[in-house]
Amino acid sequence: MAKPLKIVIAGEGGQGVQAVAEILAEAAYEEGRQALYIPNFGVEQRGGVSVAFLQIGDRPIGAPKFEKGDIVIALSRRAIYRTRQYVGPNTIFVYDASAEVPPEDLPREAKKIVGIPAIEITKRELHPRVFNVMIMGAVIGVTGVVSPEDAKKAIEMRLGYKFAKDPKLRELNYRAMERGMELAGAAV
Amino acid sequence: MAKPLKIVIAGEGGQGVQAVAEILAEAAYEEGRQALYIPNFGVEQRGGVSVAFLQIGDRPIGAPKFEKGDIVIALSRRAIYRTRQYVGPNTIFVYDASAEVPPEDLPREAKKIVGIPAIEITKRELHPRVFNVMIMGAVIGVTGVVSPEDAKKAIEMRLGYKFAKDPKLRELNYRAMERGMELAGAAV
Amino acid sequence: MTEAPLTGEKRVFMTGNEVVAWAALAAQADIMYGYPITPQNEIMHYWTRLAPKHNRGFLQTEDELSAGFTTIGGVMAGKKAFTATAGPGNVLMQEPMSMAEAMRLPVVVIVMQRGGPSTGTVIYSQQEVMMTAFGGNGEGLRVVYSTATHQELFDYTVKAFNTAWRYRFPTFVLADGYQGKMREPLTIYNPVERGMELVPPEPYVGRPGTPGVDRPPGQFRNTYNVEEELYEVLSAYIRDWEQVAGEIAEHDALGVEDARLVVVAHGVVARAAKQAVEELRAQGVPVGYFRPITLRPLPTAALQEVARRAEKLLVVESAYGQLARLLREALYGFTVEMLPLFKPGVGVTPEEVATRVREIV
Amino acid sequence: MTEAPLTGEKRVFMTGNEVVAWAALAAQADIMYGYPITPQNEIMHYWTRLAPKHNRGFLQTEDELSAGFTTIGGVMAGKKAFTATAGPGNVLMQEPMSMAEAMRLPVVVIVMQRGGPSTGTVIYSQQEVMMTAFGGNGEGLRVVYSTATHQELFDYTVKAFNTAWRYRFPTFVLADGYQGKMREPLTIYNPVERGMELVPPEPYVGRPGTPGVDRPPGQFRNTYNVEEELYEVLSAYIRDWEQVAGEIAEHDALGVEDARLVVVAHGVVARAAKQAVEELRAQGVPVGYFRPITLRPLPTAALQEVARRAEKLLVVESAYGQLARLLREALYGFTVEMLPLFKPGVGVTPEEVATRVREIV
Amino acid sequence: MPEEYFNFEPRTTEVPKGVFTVFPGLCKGCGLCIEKCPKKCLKWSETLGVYGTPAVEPVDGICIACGVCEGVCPDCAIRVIRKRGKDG
Amino acid sequence: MPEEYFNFEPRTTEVPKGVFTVFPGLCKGCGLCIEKCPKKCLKWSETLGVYGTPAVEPVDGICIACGVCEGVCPDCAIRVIRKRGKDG
Amino acid sequence: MAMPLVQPPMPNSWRRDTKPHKFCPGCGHGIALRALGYAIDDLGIQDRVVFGCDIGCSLLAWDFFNVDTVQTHHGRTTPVMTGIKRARPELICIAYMGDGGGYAIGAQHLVNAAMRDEKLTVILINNTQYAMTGGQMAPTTLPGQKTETTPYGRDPELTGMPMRGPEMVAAITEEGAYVARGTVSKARQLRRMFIRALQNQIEGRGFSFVEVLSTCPTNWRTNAEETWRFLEIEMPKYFHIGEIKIPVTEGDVDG
Amino acid sequence: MAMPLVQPPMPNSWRRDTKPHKFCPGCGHGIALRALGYAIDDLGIQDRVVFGCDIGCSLLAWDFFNVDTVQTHHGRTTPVMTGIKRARPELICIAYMGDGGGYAIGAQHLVNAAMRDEKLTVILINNTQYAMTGGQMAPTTLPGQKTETTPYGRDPELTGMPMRGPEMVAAITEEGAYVARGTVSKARQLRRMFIRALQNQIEGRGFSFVEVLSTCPTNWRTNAEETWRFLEIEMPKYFHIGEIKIPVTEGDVDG
Ligand SMILES: Cc1ncc(C[n+]2csc(CCOP(=O)(O)OP(=O)(O)O)c2C)c(N)n1
Ligand SMILES: Cc1ncc(C[n+]2csc(CCOP(=O)(O)OP(=O)(O)O)c2C)c(N)n1
Ligand code: SF4
Ligand code: SF4
Ligand code: SF4
Ligand code: SF4
Ligand code: SF4
Ligand code: SF4
Ligand SMILES: [Mg+2]
Ligand SMILES: [Mg+2]
Repeated sequence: MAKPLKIVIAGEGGQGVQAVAEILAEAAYEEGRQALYIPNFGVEQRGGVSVAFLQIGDRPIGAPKFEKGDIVIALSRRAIYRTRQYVGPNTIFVYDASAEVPPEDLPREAKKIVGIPAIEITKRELHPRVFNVMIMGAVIGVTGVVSPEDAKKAIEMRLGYKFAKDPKLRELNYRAMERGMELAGAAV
Repeated sequence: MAKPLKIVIAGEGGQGVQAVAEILAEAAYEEGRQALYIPNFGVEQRGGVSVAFLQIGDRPIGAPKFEKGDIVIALSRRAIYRTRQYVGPNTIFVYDASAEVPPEDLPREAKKIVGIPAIEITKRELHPRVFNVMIMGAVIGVTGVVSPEDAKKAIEMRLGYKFAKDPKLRELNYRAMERGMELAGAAV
Repeated sequence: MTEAPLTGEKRVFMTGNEVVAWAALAAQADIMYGYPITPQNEIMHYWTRLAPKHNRGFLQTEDELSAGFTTIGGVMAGKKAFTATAGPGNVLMQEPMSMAEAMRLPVVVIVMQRGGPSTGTVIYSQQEVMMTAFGGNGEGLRVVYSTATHQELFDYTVKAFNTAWRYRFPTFVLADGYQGKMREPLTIYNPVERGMELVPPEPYVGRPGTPGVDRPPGQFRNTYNVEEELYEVLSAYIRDWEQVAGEIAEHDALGVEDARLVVVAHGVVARAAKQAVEELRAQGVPVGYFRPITLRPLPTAALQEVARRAEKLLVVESAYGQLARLLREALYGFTVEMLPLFKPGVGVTPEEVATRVREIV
Repeated sequence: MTEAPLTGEKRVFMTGNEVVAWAALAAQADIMYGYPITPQNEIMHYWTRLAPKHNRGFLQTEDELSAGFTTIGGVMAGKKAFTATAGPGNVLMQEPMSMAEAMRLPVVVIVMQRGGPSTGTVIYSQQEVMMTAFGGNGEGLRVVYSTATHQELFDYTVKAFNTAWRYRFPTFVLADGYQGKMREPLTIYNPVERGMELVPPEPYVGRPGTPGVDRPPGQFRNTYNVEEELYEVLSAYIRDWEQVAGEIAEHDALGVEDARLVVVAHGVVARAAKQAVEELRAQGVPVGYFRPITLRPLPTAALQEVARRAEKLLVVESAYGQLARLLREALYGFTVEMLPLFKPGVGVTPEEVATRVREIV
Repeated sequence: MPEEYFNFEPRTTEVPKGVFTVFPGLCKGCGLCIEKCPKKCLKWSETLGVYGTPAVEPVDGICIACGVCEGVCPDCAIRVIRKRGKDG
Repeated sequence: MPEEYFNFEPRTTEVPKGVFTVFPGLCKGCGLCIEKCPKKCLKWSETLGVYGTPAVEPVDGICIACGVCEGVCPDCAIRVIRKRGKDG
Repeated sequence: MAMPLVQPPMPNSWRRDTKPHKFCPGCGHGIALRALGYAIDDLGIQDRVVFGCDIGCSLLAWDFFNVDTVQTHHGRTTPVMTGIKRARPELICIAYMGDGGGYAIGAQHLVNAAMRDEKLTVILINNTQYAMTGGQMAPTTLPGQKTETTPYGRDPELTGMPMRGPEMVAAITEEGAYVARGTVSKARQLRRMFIRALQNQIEGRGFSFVEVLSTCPTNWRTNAEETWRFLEIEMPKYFHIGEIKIPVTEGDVDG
Repeated sequence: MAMPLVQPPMPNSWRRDTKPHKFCPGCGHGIALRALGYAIDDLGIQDRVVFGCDIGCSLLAWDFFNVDTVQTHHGRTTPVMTGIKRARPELICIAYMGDGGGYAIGAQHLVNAAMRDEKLTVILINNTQYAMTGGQMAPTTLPGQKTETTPYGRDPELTGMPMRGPEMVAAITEEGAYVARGTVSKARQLRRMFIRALQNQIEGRGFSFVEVLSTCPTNWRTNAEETWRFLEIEMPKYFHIGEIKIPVTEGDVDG
């Protein structure tokens, strides 16, 4: 019986990593799969790096937290330092290329380390608002953990009311997701 | 090795039974013997029957409270009801004759039951103030637990400062003690 | 506006704190009294949103002492009242709980354990076991359910109200910050529609009629004048408690019949234990799994059965031997070796359990 | 006016509460913080009379939470500070004690147990054992001395300050209402004159020099951001505690070498047990007596020695198996039969113990 | 315990302006009434109160049945009825 | 963690009446200063602050070095020095 | 035996089978509870009242009235009664406590119940010390007053001045509140204050609070004369008697 | 790397190695603690101050200053500081807490410390809710204000009107007390209030208490403009800014 896929997504407060994890979890849930998602939380309301722990599988999931992730995504300089501990020999480590981190500070023992210019691209091609959706695309691209269709459904569920007001927004989100998938595909 | 002598003295708040127990304990202590004294206490500051548990012996005393006393003294109507539980087959039960209690309410299984007109006598011959000293005399009379001399010393320690002011008081107290001893002697 | 209460079955994906709010609603809880503390805050957040729609009550108190004592008030008034707390709040909650114990008051308390001692962490632990089972200056006349999944969080929160009102002992649902904050799927339902009987509450005070005229007054105390008075009352309570302990106790087990080593864990840690055991058994390792669902009373008979068969027990918990302490008491006289895997205040993963098991067998 | 402190030896006949006040004075305690509760009130009454004469401090606080936290303040300021409480007050005291545990603060607490749960009785019990040993949301990193005589009440109150300041764990002297209110003879003395070293206190805050200039600031917390941080700190504390447990543990025993049945009791009940055992042995009954003086840590080695030899243990206590719970944990794996004589909230007499022993052997 | 603790035995005294009743089973001998009596006409009696201390009784002929004593008694041990039946 | 968290890198801008310095390592991008600036001459800059959000910088030539922004910053991320050296 | 014609002047809401009550000789609790009993009789609410008594000598009143009664914990009567009132607003909840229970250990409850404007009636017996525990200092102990924990007299330099509770409650409550200080030496006035306080609750106007200056001969160690003196001369010098806050909308009530 | 010439304008008593501090962007705690830092600098008492921070966002200040610091429990900073002050009167003790810690769970401590006239300086941050736990109602929450436990806005009918703390403290303290309400939008005035409050302690005149109106953009969910608006327009409507009680004997002090 296959173990669940373990995902860690970490970033700065504003980057919306929790939303990514939640949408993915809901997408999986909609697919009738098992999903367990828990955010990190502590005494600081802001300022700490925001980390999302997500597991998706086909049978009830054991413990809510885990030692090493199958895929770990760090979206800021501080996030890279914060998430190194979750990277093991079987981990694919994805980070945002814009973060200036001396190479020796990147996790060593990862299975694969990919820097993607996500921030860069959203700024240039899309809109900072959809940064996290692009990241979600990247996760799907790397893992195929949920189908793009279900992911879109999940996005729809969440932002449908906004899309209703401004359909262009839907477009933007979908583009962001697809762009993220490409990026990841290319990288891995 | 002899067990300690177990004494219960109970009466109304005003009757000064705790003082009696304390003086006896101190007298025994002065004789270099072992003594353990504990008053009853509870949530009511007044109104409950006042009970003193006293043990005097020659070796360290086991538990501060006990099931049956060797001598149990009840100085009021309510005190009789309250102390019945401490009276066993080996108990000498002394109560004040003035308390109107139906005979069947007196403890049954006592070794000996003695009613003494203590209140009566103090009123008539002495002074209500020395009622408790007379009772102390009675205890000594029945048990010989401490020598009259040491008892007097203990009284002196306690009331010396008063005697200083008014020597007649010393007389009165000593008379009360002796009268109590007689009474008891006669009764037992 | 009163919304239709929960009807039918509904598959949902929500946080444990949200689950508790729905469960309390499903159990027909009348009113919640509470004071904020992480990681249980969202129980109040969801309840304050649900309550007005289903005209249930809520009061935010000035501290946990007040939360506990107002809950007692609600119960004595004849309502299904509950509160929720954690960590330092649970420490304070012991004062009202000692009164509930002394007066047989069916209060329900949800506990989301966090790291201790003191403020510790706001996150997670299993360090409130001793306190929840035996806290206060009494003899632990309580019921404590330790849940492991969101489904159980729902089921046992509903059940807790029944247990409390049926037996009149304070009843705790002991979960933790992970359970409170994580999201996973479960089915919420209306227990009555499932044919479950909900034990109705009864007022202690404020019953119909004039006291002393139509009925004796309802007068309740927790103070006694002499030792013997208290002893009598307490002895009767203890008899009651021991009489029902057997029927209250619950457990979960897997492969304990043929296992040489049995992993014992409770709450969320039991998930890791169970998963590890399942995987190891699939690989032919002769290991079993046992989980007390009730920590108070413990499922003693079942435990002793396990102790009789197994050679070794591995006790796994996110505390320094609090579960182990209970087990050693329950299994006194048995010689099965008890091995520790204690991680006070941190989570335990299936991998850790598996590794430890491999080291042992 | 400052009176000469206690000098030489003095044979006295006083109540236990008075003994504690004199012992604190002898231990060079600097300040007491307290809130009234029967049966410990007289400790404060005597202290408030002694303190001004020996310029020691006293503060009556608004409740036991405040009594505990002000005591913590006194300790952090570098003073030998103590408090005293009982029953419901001890329940509240667990909040400050959990902070003391988390920050290794050498507070000293005198407990005069009374009947529980709740207000119970103001008189007597041994029902605060679990709470005093493990109360709060922690792992019981404390020291608990259970005294039996006024002499011990003096000796161990003095010792408690040394233990607290040497090892930096909150330290309790666990007595009861009988001990607090009864009078018996004892010898009070100046420990220094007896050649006893009194461990000096040290300030946590307010040391000489400007922080950040002459020295780093003294900054102390009890809150951690992530599970692992707390785990690390706690693990170190637990190591420390276990390292010194052996040297702190104390016990008293009689005839355990040749006894088939050993009576185990603590505190004032041990007096009855010991007396009964002495009398029975005089009559040739092969019975022994064992008494843990430290309830936390327990004298495990000595206990196990007893368990190895004896056939049966009779556990006697004025609680419903709180001592027994500790013993079963410490003796897990042994098969010596453990028999109960539990009288929650009431005293136990030598006669009762003797009778029970006769029934057994 | 015996039932006079519920049915309180009255001890009634006719006074010029009314009827003075004390219930020894309730009187605890605190003396508050004696202090408050405007006519200083209450004294300790031979009858004992519930705690075995003297109960109170009015000195003959002085009591004006003003009811002050009744009003201050913490134990409701005094009842004063004025002749004209006006209740204190 | 890296030490610029202690030695704070200043980014200094000459303004007509003085010198405006922002410390991106301290700026959390709350915007309180922008709101309070009497000349509305603060804007988000390219440089990122400690949380990866834009730090602030003065629009050329408008700042009067009044120091209001310095006064309201909860993180002491702005320092304004007036030419005459008067400290805000 | 047959019921005698003359009966003791007890309120109907008192339980006769628990009398004589357990308070000491000369205790003001008895006078206060008598005034309260009459207030309950006057308002005819015996069937709807829930009486909560604190731990303190108040606990002795757990079986005092023929009304439903809860004995709570020291300082916790306010929250217990709050819990009842919030669950069953039709009940009339009376929280009865001492000055230690109300102003010391229970101050957070008193302050917050007042601030939340709980529809409760809180009655607080001010006897200037902790009586049930044998006479220690309370927040209300007068300057210079000797207690077991101020054996040389309360020193305001060290422990401040006595707490004026009703003044504090008045300062933190809104218009709907009723706040008064009565004394057991003015039983009729006290009865009227209780009636107004209860009416305020019944009419749902707001929080109501009555502090009662009371006697404790046992711990004051006073004889009857000294007892009256301390109550009537010493205490009112610092604790002013009267209604401190009357709900704006309130019509007058006859005791 | 070399220390740059221009340095951030931090008080000397701040610890630079723990900056940026842990408070959120735009948090008023930062402004208040800056004013406090300057007050400590001005009085030159860094070597004698003991700073106690409550559990609440205040706890984030446990390593904020270069002064000895104790992080206590939620609501318990007042007693811990009281204990220190009673043991070592020469130390200058500052109890720093939130409105929940001070007015709710710690109200008995605040009231009794004020009543006993403890020679302490209590600083209470009023951000109209429980911030650290994610924004629940506090005693200070304004009528109609939405919080996590008043999702439809605080209803005074159900939970009363907001607590006016300084007014309460003023009502129960004697002449020697200093009581004020400042705001982080008037940092200079706030600094002066802190100086006076501390001087009052130093000169042993009595209890000193300063409530500080502060911001919580995170839980208010406000942008910079709305944040200033709520702080400067909404809050002062109900919470009046200024010195509420000045020790009679006090001479004026220059900030
Ligand atoms: C938590 C707790 N602390 C302390 C006590 C002990 N205690 C019982 S009554 C009391 C004080 C009573 O004083 P007060 O409230 O003024 O009532 P009074 O007896 O004076 O009428 C105290 C401290 C207790 N029962 N519970
Ligand atoms: C005994 C206890 N109860 C509850 C909590 C949870 N808790 C931590 S901070 C807090 C409230 C903080 O609010 P406030 O005091 O106003 O400070 P703020 O965060 O708003 O600055 C609460 C309820 C706790 N730590 N301890
Ligand atoms: S007031 Fe009442 S109790 Fe006191 S003496 Fe007079 S009658 Fe007796
Ligand atoms: S009725 Fe008046 S006059 Fe008569 S005894 Fe009573 S108080 Fe005195
Ligand atoms: S106020 Fe300070 S932290 Fe906020 S944006 Fe301006 S400079 Fe940055
Ligand atoms: S100094 Fe004054 S003008 Fe210049 S940016 Fe700051 S606030 Fe604006
Ligand atoms: S101790 Fe004082 S308050 Fe308590 S009952 Fe006796 S007289 Fe009344
Ligand atoms: S939550 Fe609010 S009070 Fe707490 S640090 Fe953030 S902004 Fe400040
Ligand atoms: Mg009192
Ligand atoms: Mg706040």
